[in-house]
Amino acid sequence: MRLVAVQEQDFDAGALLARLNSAGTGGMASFTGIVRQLPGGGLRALRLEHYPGMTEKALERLADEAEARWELTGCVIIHRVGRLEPGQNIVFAAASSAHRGDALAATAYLIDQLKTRAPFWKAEEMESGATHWVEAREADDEATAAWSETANATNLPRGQGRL
Amino acid sequence: MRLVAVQEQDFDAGALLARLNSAGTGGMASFTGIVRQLPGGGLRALRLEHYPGMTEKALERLADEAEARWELTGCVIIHRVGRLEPGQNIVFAAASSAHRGDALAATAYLIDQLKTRAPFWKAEEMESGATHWVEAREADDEATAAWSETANATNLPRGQGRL
Amino acid sequence: MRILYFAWLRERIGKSSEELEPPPGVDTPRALINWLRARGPGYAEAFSDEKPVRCAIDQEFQPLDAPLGTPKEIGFFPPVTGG
Amino acid sequence: MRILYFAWLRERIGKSSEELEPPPGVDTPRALINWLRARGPGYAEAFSDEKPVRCAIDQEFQPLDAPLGTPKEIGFFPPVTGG
Repeated sequence: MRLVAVQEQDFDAGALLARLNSAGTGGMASFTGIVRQLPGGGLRALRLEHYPGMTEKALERLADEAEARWELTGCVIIHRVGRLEPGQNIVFAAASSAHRGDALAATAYLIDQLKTRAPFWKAEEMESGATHWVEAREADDEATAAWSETANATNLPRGQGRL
Repeated sequence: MRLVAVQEQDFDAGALLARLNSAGTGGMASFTGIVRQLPGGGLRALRLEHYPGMTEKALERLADEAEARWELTGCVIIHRVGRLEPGQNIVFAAASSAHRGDALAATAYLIDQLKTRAPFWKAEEMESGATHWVEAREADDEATAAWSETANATNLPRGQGRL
Repeated sequence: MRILYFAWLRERIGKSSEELEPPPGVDTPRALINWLRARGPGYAEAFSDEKPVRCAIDQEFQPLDAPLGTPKEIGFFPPVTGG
Repeated sequence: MRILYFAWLRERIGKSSEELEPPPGVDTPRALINWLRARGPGYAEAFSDEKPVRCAIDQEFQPLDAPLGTPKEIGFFPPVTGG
């Protein structure tokens, strides 16, 4: 079971997990990313832009890689675009497997890789009316790179805990 | 936000994730364990027994440990007991955090520790009418132990990928 | 003290719990197992091999050679298989 | 070829895509940037610093010094910030 989508509308994590389960499995791991208010407040919304066509290809490739690396029965990546307010869903990544470690590792892989290898850009729309583009985080590049250090392994990279 | 429960009734993963989100967070990771059919088939149901009182204490302690080890905004552990057929939910573990790595690592920790540190026992009820108790898996002990090797770290242990 | 049995220990012994007062000298879970074993064939069968037997004293996992103390309850069971 | 601009590159250039035929000799994305920079103040501002500029040739990420070839499309954008 494979489901990859870029969409404006919200997703239903429970329904997506139910679809993964219906493919027959032992366990499902998921990660849901949510628009976070800034530490000092003042964020009205994020605006998410992407490269149509390339994005879908990039996400399908991440799903291919996860399926090659772990024994999965299913794999889901949903990324929203458009205007999203604090508390709203941005991204959902999930994987199912007979082995819980595979499901958890594949989910962590999908979200780490997506951060640096899928063409999305976020702008912050502030309550003040100002808008600025979010800068890429070095920690995200490091999280992506940590997986290549274990290129032929199925382990979770060390250092995951704080990225 | 903390929710720990041992119950016969099913849980709703989507509703649980919505409750975690309402506590305010950047991301939520979850693991859902499902009754798996045996490789050769023939499983009619699992019967799950537990040690009332001790189980709840053990699960609360795991939640305490996860909250001490990672920066979490919420933590959920739900474990079902009673008679569960293949495809039905057994267990749900989830954690939310401003940091995706924390949410993912805490979720992996909860499910790994729960396997060996919470007093649940599974019996397999076969279509033939026979019933046998499931034996503990060495891999589960290793997964639990792998976390103590990184006792003061917040990393995911190596080897997670195949356990 | 209240003694609880789970999973196949419960099935072999034929009850899930009972109130018993073991004699002085029964000062570890292992000694308690030895004393229980003499109470009947169900007990003897349940405890014929101690290797797969685990215990909890007042709802905390303990090794079979831990000091028994004067607990309110002690549980005997096989290795756990939840999740 | 079709050239696409995203995020603040799109905003500074004032369009999201255009069809252009760069002259022979423009054989890398970096050379294309140099050629685009001369097309007007919006381009000059967007490409004033190449360091934060990334590109994709026919929807595959490529370094700025990759051979350009004869792609159907090339996209310019800042480092990605999805997830």
